Parts: sequence; C-alpha cells; structure tokens
Amino acid sequence: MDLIAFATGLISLALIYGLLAVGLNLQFGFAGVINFGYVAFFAVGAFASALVTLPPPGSEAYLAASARYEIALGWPVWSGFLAAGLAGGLLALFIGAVSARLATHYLAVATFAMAEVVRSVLGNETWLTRGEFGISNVPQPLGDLFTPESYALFYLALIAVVVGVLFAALRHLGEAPFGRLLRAIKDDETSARTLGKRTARAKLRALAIGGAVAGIAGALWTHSLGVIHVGQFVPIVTFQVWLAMLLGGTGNHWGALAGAFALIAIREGTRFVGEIPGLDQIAAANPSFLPSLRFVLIGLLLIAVVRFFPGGLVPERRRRAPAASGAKAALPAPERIAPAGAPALEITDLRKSFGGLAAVDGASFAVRPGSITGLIGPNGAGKSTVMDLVSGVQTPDAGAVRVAGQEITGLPPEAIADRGLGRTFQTPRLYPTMTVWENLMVAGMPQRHETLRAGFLRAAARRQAEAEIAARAEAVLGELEMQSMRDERAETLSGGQRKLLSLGRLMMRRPPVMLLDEPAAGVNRRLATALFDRIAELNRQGTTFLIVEHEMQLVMRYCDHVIVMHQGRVLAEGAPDEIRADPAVIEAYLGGAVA
Amino acid sequence: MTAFARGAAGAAMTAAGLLTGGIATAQEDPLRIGLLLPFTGQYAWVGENVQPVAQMIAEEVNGSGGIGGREITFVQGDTEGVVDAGTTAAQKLINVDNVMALVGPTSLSFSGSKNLIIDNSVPMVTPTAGTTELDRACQDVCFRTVPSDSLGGKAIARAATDAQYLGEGARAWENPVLMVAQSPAMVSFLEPIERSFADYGVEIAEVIEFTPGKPSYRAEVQEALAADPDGIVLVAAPEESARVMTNAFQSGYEGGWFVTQDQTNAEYIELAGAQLVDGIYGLEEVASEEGQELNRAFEERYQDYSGEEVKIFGTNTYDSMNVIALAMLSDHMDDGEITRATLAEHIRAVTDPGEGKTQVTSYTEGKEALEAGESIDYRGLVGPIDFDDWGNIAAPFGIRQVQDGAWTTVSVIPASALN
Amino acid sequence: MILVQTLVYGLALGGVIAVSAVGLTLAYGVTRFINFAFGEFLTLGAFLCLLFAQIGLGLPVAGLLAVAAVGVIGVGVARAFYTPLMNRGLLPLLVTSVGVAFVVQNLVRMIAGSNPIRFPVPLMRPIEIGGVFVPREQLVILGVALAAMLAVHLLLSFTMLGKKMRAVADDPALARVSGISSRRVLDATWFVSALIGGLGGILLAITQITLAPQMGWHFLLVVFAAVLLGGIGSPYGAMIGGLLIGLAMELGATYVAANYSYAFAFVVLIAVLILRPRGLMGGRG
Amino acid sequence: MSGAALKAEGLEAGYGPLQILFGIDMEVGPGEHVLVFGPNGAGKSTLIKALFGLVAPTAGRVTLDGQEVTGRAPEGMVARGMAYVPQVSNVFASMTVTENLEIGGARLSRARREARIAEMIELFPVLGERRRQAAGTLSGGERQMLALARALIPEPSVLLLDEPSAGVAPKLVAQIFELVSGLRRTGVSVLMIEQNARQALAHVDRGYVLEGGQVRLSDTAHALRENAEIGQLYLGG
Repeated sequence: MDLIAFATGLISLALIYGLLAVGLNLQFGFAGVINFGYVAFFAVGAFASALVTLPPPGSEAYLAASARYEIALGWPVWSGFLAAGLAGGLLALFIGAVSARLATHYLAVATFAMAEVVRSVLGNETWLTRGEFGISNVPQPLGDLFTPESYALFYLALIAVVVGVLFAALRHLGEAPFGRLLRAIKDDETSARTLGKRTARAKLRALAIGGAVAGIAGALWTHSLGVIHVGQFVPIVTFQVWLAMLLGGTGNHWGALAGAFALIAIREGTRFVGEIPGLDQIAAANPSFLPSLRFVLIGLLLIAVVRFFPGGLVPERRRRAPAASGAKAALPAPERIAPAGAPALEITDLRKSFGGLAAVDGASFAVRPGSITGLIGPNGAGKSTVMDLVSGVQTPDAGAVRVAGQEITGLPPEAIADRGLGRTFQTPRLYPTMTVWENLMVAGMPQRHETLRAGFLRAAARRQAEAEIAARAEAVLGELEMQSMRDERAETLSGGQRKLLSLGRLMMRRPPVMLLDEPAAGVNRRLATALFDRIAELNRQGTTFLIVEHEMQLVMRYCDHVIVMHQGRVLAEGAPDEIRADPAVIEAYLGGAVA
Repeated sequence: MTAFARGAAGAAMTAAGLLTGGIATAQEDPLRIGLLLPFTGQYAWVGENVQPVAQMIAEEVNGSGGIGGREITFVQGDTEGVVDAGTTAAQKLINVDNVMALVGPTSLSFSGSKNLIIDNSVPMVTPTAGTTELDRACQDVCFRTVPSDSLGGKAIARAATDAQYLGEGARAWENPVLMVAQSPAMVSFLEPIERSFADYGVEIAEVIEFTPGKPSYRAEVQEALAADPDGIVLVAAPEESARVMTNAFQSGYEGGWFVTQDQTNAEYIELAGAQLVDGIYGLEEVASEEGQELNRAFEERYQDYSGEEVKIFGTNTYDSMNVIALAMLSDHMDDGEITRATLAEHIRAVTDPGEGKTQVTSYTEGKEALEAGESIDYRGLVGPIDFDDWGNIAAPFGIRQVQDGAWTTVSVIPASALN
Repeated sequence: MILVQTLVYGLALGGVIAVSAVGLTLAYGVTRFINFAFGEFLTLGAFLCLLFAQIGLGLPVAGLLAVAAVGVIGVGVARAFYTPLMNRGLLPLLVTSVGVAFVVQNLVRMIAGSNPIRFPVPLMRPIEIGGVFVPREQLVILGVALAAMLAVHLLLSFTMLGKKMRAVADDPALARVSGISSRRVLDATWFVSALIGGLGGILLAITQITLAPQMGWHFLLVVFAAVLLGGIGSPYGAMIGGLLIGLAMELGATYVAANYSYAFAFVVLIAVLILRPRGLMGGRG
Repeated sequence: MSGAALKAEGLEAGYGPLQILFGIDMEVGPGEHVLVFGPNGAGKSTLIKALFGLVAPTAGRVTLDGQEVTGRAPEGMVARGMAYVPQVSNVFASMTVTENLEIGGARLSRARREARIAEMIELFPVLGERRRQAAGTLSGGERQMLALARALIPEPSVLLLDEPSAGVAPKLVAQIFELVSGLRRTGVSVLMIEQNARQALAHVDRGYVLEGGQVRLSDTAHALRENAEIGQLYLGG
C-alpha cells in the first residue's frame, strides 16, 4: 500500500485538469465562448510537445527504445512546452476565425465536430502520430536524475510550478483590464462595442490563450506518462473539463482549479463504488455492472451540480473595488469635434424596414454642436431605431449618417464610438454580473491598456492608468451620488440606478456626442431632475446631446431644440415652445388624420 | 497492508464526492488480483469477456480451500479504453488495492502503466495484448498468454498461401486483400501479415485500414472488391468484422475470408450468423489433438458455469488465471508467503518445460501435483505456455474453418513452420 | 458505375441520418436547445426493438412497440431533467443533456452488457440492376425513412398537434397568448422527437447489423451535422441535410479517403456554415 | 351596469422593483367598446398585460363575466373567454393564413373550427384570398386582420387589442378601426389601447385616459374628443 504514490499520481492529474479547466474558464467563464471541442487543444499540445522532444529517428535513444515513429526533433523539453502552447494557441486562432460568425448552438456543435476532425487526423496520419500504436518513449525531463519512485514526486513539483505560474498569470490577467473587458463582453457584447471595445479581437485572444493553456496541459500530461496515444483525446475529456469548471463555478479561476480536484476525486473516487457492501455479489455476476454504475453516478452528479449548484461549489467571491484613494480626478473636458460649423450629428434620408414595415422611412435632421436636442414622438415613431442606426447597432437600408461632417454610415459600433459618439439604451445594457465600479472602469479604460501585452508588460503605465481611471470613477460615482453602491452587482440595481449608471459609463468616456434613450424613464422625479441637471452641466462643458425622452416637462425645460418624429419621418422641429404649440404635433400624439 | 489503511484510502476518496459507503471488511487477507482492463468505452467488451473466465478459475481455487487458506478475489480496474484512466486505474490497483498480480492490461493501457508495473514488480499475465509493441517491452514481470501478432500474422500468411493448410480441395490464395481496423489491438497485425505474405511469395493486392465504429463499411468493401480478391484477410473486433463481412455479402462478394483468433469462437458465429460465415477460415492457438480436447472441455465447462458461449480472450484468460493461481500456490508452498517479487519467479517455475516435470492442464491437476511434491509444467488451451525472456509464448497455430455452423480445425501449423 | 453505386449507398445512409436529424431538430424547434442525449434515444430504440424481438414478436411489431416506448421515455427524461431548467439559459441544458447521455448509455450497458449483439435482420443478397448492387435492406431502410419523413410532413402540415408544434416553434409567446398550452405541446414534441429517434436507432441497427451501448453517441455527431447543415429547428432542412451528409460521407469515403468519412461530414458542415452561418434553410440560432 | 364583461379593481402591477400601475379601476360592459389611451409610459401596455395574466398583478382584482381571474395564466384566460392581440409579432409568420386561423381554433371541434374559419373569412375577405400564403408575407394591415380573426375564432366574450394601428400604413389605419367597429355585430366586448387616440375615439363607446399609472379621466368617447386638455397631457401640460 503506497498512498503517497497513489496521491501523487492523482494530484498530478488534478493539477493538469485544473490547468485545462482554467483555460476553458478563460474561454467560457470570461469570454462566453461555448467550446465543446476543447480536447483538441489538449491533443495538439500533447502531440506537438512529444514530437518536438522525442529522440529523432536513427538516434541512439531511438534505437534503444526500438521506436518506430518517423518524425521527431529531439529538442529539450522546455521547447516542447513552448511548441505545445503555440500549437494550442494557433489551433484556437484558426477555430476562432472560422467560427467567428456562428451563434451559440452552431458554435458548440461546430467546435465539437472540429475536435473530432482533429482526432480523426491524428488517428489516421500514422506517419506523424503512429496512430493507434501510440508512442511510448516520450522523454521525461531530468528522468535520469531520479529513481522511479522519487521521479513522480519531482514531476508533481514540476507540474505544480508550471501550473502555478500559469495560474498566477491568468489570474493576474483576469484582474487586469483585459480580464475585465472579457467579463464585460460575456455580459453584453453589443453594449461593449458601443463603448468602443474591439470585442471580436479580445474574444479571439481569450480563445487563443485558452487554447495555448490547454496545449501546455497536454505537454505536461504526455511527459508525465511518457506516452502519447490518440485514444486519449475523446470527447469525454472535453466534458470532464466542463464538469470541473462547472463544479468549481465559472468566471473564477480558483473555482476552476478546485473543480478539477473535485472532478478527479469523483472520477477516481467512484472506482471505490464496489466497496459498498452487497454490490460485490451483483458485480461478480455482471462485469459491466460496477463500471457502468460508476458512470451513471458521474452522469447524475453532473446533472445534480448543474441543477442544484448553479454557481458551482466555489461561488464567485464578491469583487470589491480598491479602497477609494480620495483622489477625485476632475473629469476631462470632452474633445471638440472639428470642423466647427458642421453639425455634430446629421442624418440624411435614413431608412430601415423590418419585414416590410418601415420603422424609419426617410428621416433627416441635424444636431447643432453644443446643443441639447430632444427627439420625441409617439410610440413606434422610429426614435429608438434611429438611435440604433446612428450608433451602428443596426445597419440602415439607405441614407447617410455623419458625425462632424464625416460619414459613418454602416460602420460597426466600436468604430462609431471611436468617432466620438456614445449612447445609452432604453433598457440599460449594463454588465449585470459586474459591480458598479467595474462597469465604470471598463467604460473608462482606454483600449491600449486592455491588451494582453499591457496585461503583463508596461505594468507601471497600466497601474498609472488604472489609478487615473479609478479616480475618474470616483468622481463619477460622486456626481451620481452612487458611492455607497460601488461594490453592488449591476443586476441588483433598481431601474433608476441602472439609468444613472449607464449615463455614468458615458461620463467616464466623455464622448463629444451623447445619445441618450429615455434617460429618465423609471427614474423618480427628484432623481430625474438631478440627472437632467447633470446633463445640462455636461452640456455647458461642451458635450452635445441627442435625447429621446417621454417626460415632456423635462424635454421642454432642458432642450434647446426638439425634433418630432412620426411614422418614421421627421414631422416637425423647432424650439420647445413652438413644438408645443404645433397642432400637427398634438395631432400626431392624439392620432388625428395627419396629412 | 492493513484493512484499516485500505479502508482509509477508500473512505477518503468516497467522502471526497459521493456516497459514503461502508467499506467491505476484508476477510482473512484475501489474495487480490487486479483486472486492469476496459469495462466501459469502446472496448468494454474486453473486460466483460475476461472477468467471468477469471472468476470461474478463482471459484475453483477457493472451492478447494484457497491458497494457504486465503481466497482469491478480484478488483476491477476500468481503463475506459483511455490512456490516463488506464494509468490511474493501475495506480489504484497497485498502490491502494495492493494486488498481487494483474490480469491485463490491453495493448493501449500497457504503455501508460508499464513503468508502474515494472517499478512495483507486479507480475502481469495478460490474455489480451498481442501487440507487436510488447514483443520486447519488459522482462521479469510481464507475461502474456496470447501469441504476439507477429507470429499470428505469419501463421495467417503461411496458411493462406499454402493449400495444405486450408483443408481438402481448397486452393491457395493468389490475390489477397488485407483489411485492418485502426484500433490498438488490431493494427499490429498489419505489418507482420503484409511482410509474411511477401515472404511467402504472394503480393497483397490492396491494404485497407479502416476506422472502427462506423455504421457501415461499404466504401471500404467496394475498394477491396475492386481488386477482385480471391480472399480477404480481415483483422478487426467482432463488431466491425460482422459489419464488413455483411457489407461484402450484400455487395455480392463470394470469395474467401481469413480472420484472426478474435473471431474463432462460437460467439462470433452467433453474432455474424452462420450463413454469413460458412466456410471462412480462422486462426486459433491450438497445440494438438490433445489441445482440442481441452478446448472442448473448457467450452463445456464454461457453458455450464455461465450459460454462455466462450468469447474472445476466453481461452487466453483461462491460461492466464491458471498460471497465476498455480504460481501463487507454488509460491505459498515454498515459504508460506506470497509476494509480488517472488510470484514472478514462480510463474516461470510452473510453466517452464523441463525434464521430469509433471505436465498439468488445470489448477486442480497442478495443485495435486504440487502437493505431491512434484514440479509442474502448465500446458494450456493456447499451447504449451512456455514463456521466452520477454514473456512471450510461441504457440503453434490451428487453422480452423466454419463448417456446418461450427469451427472445425482443418490443420495445425507447428511453431517450427513459422521460422 | 462506381458513382451510381456510391450514390445508392449514400442515399440509404442519408435516410438513416435524415430520420434521426428530423427527430432532433423537432425538439429543438420547440425547446430551443440541442439535446446531446438524443443519441441515446437511438440506442434505446435499437435495444428495445431487439428485446421485443427476442421475446418472440415480429420485427415490425417489435419496432413499433420500441419506438412508442422510446417516445414515453423521452417525455420522462425531459420532464425529469430538462423542464426544471428551461428558464436557466442554454448552458445548463446542454451540460445536463450530456449528463443524461452518460446515464442512459451506461444503464443500457449495465443491463445489456458490452458485447456487440446481432440485430435480427435476415441476410439477403443484393438486387443487381445494370451492374449496380442494391442491397435489399437498404431499400427497406430507404422506404421506412421516406415513409417516416412523409409522416412527419403530414403531422406538421395536416394535424392540429403538428400545427401547434409549429406555432410554438414559430413564436412561443404568441402561442401562449393564443391559448395553446405549451406544456402539452412540449410533452407531445418530446414524445415525437424521441419516437423518431428510436426509429432512427432501429434503422441504424439494420444498417450496422450489430448493436452496442455507445452506438447512438457515436452516431450523434453525424446527426448534428445534418441538423446544422439544414438549419437548426427546420425539419425539412434536417431531411435535406441528412441526405446530403449521407451522400457526402459515402462519396468522400469512395473518392477521397474512407477513413475520413466522418471528417467529411464535418468539413461539409463547416464549409456550409462559413457561407451560411444558419444553415441551408436558415434555422434559428 | 349589470355585471361588467371585464372589470379591474385597484389593480397594481409592475416589473420587479419598478411599479407601473397604481390602483386602476375600470370596466368594460357587455358588447361595449372601450379605449384606453394616454402619453407614452403611462402604463397602457402594462395594464393590458396585467388584465391578461402576462404580468402578475401585485394588488387588486380582475373579474371576467363576474368570475375572478386575477393573475391566471394566459392559456387559462383564453379558455375563459378572453382574447388578446399583441401589438407586434401577432401572427405566426412561418405558417399559412389558414393555419394561423386554425391555431386560434385549436380548442374547438374540427367542424366548429372550420365553420368559424369560414365566418372569419367572410368577415375579412382578403384573408380568403391569401389563405395559402405564409403570414410573414402579408402587409401590415393584413396581418392585423389575421391577428384579429385568429383571436376571434374561439368566440371570446372580451377582446383585448394592443395598438391595432401600430405598424399599419397610415392610409389603412382608418380601415382597421372600421373593422374593429364592425365587431359590434358579433357582440364581443373590446378593450383597446391606442396611440391614434383621436381617430380611435371615433369608433368606441367610452374611453379612459391613463397617465402615470393612474386613470386621469374617464368619459364617453364623444366627450373625450371634445376635451382640449388632453392634448396638453401629452405634451407635459
């Protein structure tokens, strides 16, 4: 009985699966990609490392092992790990690029299928992989320095170091602006794009890192056993990693690691199912009984965890913002849009139909720089659709949109956001699982700090940026009187608070043109007035506003200029008083026969 | 090892995630033998076939009072047909269950558990791994009661190219096709068969490797038939073999078939249907007329015991278990103790041929001889069971043919004809 | 000639895939999630049919009983495992269905064992038409598959149940306010979906002659490919997708590399998805 | 009025923490056509949803033909004789016109269903012409007709209409109101919410003006049309 040897083997395996789970967690828990073909990265990593490090054909070690493979480089083991990470990452980039346009279900099944293609290739291209024979002399690093018994312990230490370093790096990345951005994308990708985030690129990077991590796990795995065989890389491995991640709780690297230990405990612990008194009788009569029962139990556990522990066994800890430093940065003044003279925003003969129904039917108007322009009209007049068309959330069928004279028609939301346009949504699209503070930080963080490189290098610049943005967030919280809610998750906020926070996110960026969709709906009257006071203040500092609002008293009081839409077109525009007196407008609201 | 420590490991693991069950209290320290085999996954049938035969022998041993009063019990180590599960299964059997010996593993799990087996000197007598990869893999503790595929392949080529082995009125094959399933237990036949046919002067018209688990093999069969073969050598698990042969039948093929020892059992005739397999040739390890007698007796005994036909690996398992049990008995009679390290030596002791040794063919026979103070040489169903330095056996082969719904031996190729 | 022969084989395999794919896609239309345990309905159909045949019933009767039983099991599985999660989003359902697949597959193994079992179809020589061999049981498969697809078409177009199913698939909220009990339609859909899956399993058993507990799980991927190719949720898309995948697999196996016939199905699928991210018939995501 | 067809008393409802309706009292008499209107955000849609069971009321009660139905599921409401036509996506786009109508009559016997469909086609002849066409290909006005017809098939006692003129080409709006008006022949009670208040008022008996989740005004249609204050209510008077 050698419990130490037994435990060593299992802990090694748990750490390797833990690394896999952490990588998957980055792909799903952070970036929200449902990858059912995860085992493919594990597989290519393992093969890459084995083939790079195996003694080359014809060498002494090759002959001594009576090996028969055809290709190997004989490089040192560390290069195998690099190759494994590279292979996993590249495959992920490829899969990500191919499947970028696929919606969830298609993606889940397409990745599942791609993993089977990879396994099929590895199994059939025997010149490369030895197919079903496998290769059994994969080098074990520093193997000759240890006795067989102590080698397992040494290798466990090696795994612990590699996993530890990668884990720390990924955790660091998860806390860095890059990780925050990923969580935002998972929560609401469209909303992230309207804040100017290059979400596709960030997701691809997350996929690639997840793939690289799985590749390295593959290298650790193959060198630990000294064997590589295509039969390992069956879909069930993918689902085991999913089980580990779900057991631990998604979006949380400690959870993923803990989940892997739970997985191995369950997987290997169920081997003891035969020890239950009474079962041995049945087991002797039916050899399939206990092993099958084991998998029935594993299946039921998977079901039960999903059903009864939706947050996993290690629920995500509540994230807290760093203590306020007290430094409140003054919010930067908005950039002015050049050239002066051109309208801040101009739409010309804009059109958009949904299934034969013209929601916007040739609307044209201009927003004067420095104004607060109200956009009103009865329900279904096309106001929100105009907002979507202008901000790039939807593409117009015809017509043009210009910001400061530059045409932006049909650009993606992130490009439009870069041109200086910010927007809120009628139903606020916050990042519900992130805290108020994080919502603000994501919005305020410039893209250049949200890259991978910035996650690890240029730490000083990043810390400085972080501090600056945090001070700005402090200032915004103060202005919105939301300091006490900074660590609340956005999903727990009331409707009015959500409206405030979505305005706050824009304040972090200070785009010169802000489009607000019903900022006061659902907000109590006192707060609504405060909010509009804030808008007026921002306006004095130079921000141009286009505001859809139903609360007419607010429109009349705060807007310089009002545009009335009806049936997808501009019905009237002018100063608030004129609009109020315009019989055509009243008719539009009351539904008279409008000519 | 104490029952307590064993229970503690079990309890720790069970508590870790599932049912906390009572731990079976070990009886008077039974002799544990690990079944390191797939019981789930694609190759689950392997474990299912081996276990009942092993159980039958264990009951024979235990019924006769056990070995020094200790009973033989089995612990399943499900390799799931996957490398890492195979390794963890071996770790549990070796480190926690403290098994004395292993029945198994299969070719696939061997590479992942080889170091464990060697480092802990656990004798393994596998009935299931014919792969050529094991031909020179491990000395001292590794044994197998299945001939290497390199010999089996040679035997098939020899028989197919030499009419004298194919029975009366048969003609030697001149344009054979070889179809091999890509699974760990099968691919190692490919190279020996191909090479041996060439050695015997016949070129194989077409070699077709195919993926196991496909619903049909029509394209593969079409490709095979395009070469217009007079015979097809088919190396695959029963499931795929039945599919390939049926697809060929449905495509109008009327030529001959040659299959490996995996199909030369009554079970396969039932699976594929007597009509389909009528007249096909198969390879079987059979020593002699006497060996055939033994086989028939074993088939009857197993049918009485389990109510089923003997399946693949049945005969090999019978020999593996007899060898292990006799070695245990011999080890015990030596000094009253049984350890892994000494067990391997006794495996050789009870199987090596020698002057003055009593030849035995079952545990009970061997026990009587040992208790009478004789030294023994176990001769099994698959041959004389004389292990070389690497634990391989060199069985002579029988060539069998399905006649009237049953396998019938048409010739025997002596080991000497294969050199 | 080889081409014609390959097309004949491809059509029969395509028929099996198409039937199974229709079952999977029907449930998707109403429940909006892909059931990874669908393959087990195939397995259950084949094994139950075998069981009923072994107790002495003729194959057609055994088949009918088996598919009905699988239908009932399908409703039970859905009520026990899926319905409670219906409001929890996509992932919990997907993962739960994987768990259900584990459970069912291993329960089958516990009872039936792991050794392959012959499916009791008689062995028949093919019909030869101008040098092309048409295996008789493939004609049977194709016939049953076409009949099943016709039955699905009739169900969806001419029965009230089928129309309700389509209504719920089209717009569940509107169906609800139109007074359609989504619960009953859901049950009925699971019943029909599992039933068709069971039938697909029997056809698969006839094709591959032998049964094993993992047969459905292995075949699932091809069924997925057909469903996605046609566009998820579109029964007619699934029919076309199934036939195309069957043809692609046999053509690829014959003309390129037999060992990659599964890979072929996926490559065709992925190629189509790159061009049409929602499949040929533009299903729902 | 002896026994209202539909009656709400002290109805309150909202979404999560956000309360929209603050104690609504209203009723629709048998065969009566009633309009609910008011500025955006007044709570009209929430009212209709609370009446039909799509939003669970937090207080108050709803009675249908004297029976309390507060908070019942929509399926149950339909079974008890209430019908509802949503504002948007109110037809099964992938199904034919006939099939849409059949869905409306799912609970009826086959003979009865066919008879009702024939009656509806008589009422809306254009649907007869489009019988085999997929509903998704219909024009806005035709869709509204189809939705109305489908809701009417089970012969409800009360019909709830959510902005029937929404998404209809302006010149067809009047036609829609004429159609609704024409339903008087069938004796069904109608509760309708509308943007096009002035036009709609010409076709109903009575009206309620909603603002801030409360009933601000309630009067005959004629009186409301003459009321000048209402325009100011919309524009923040």
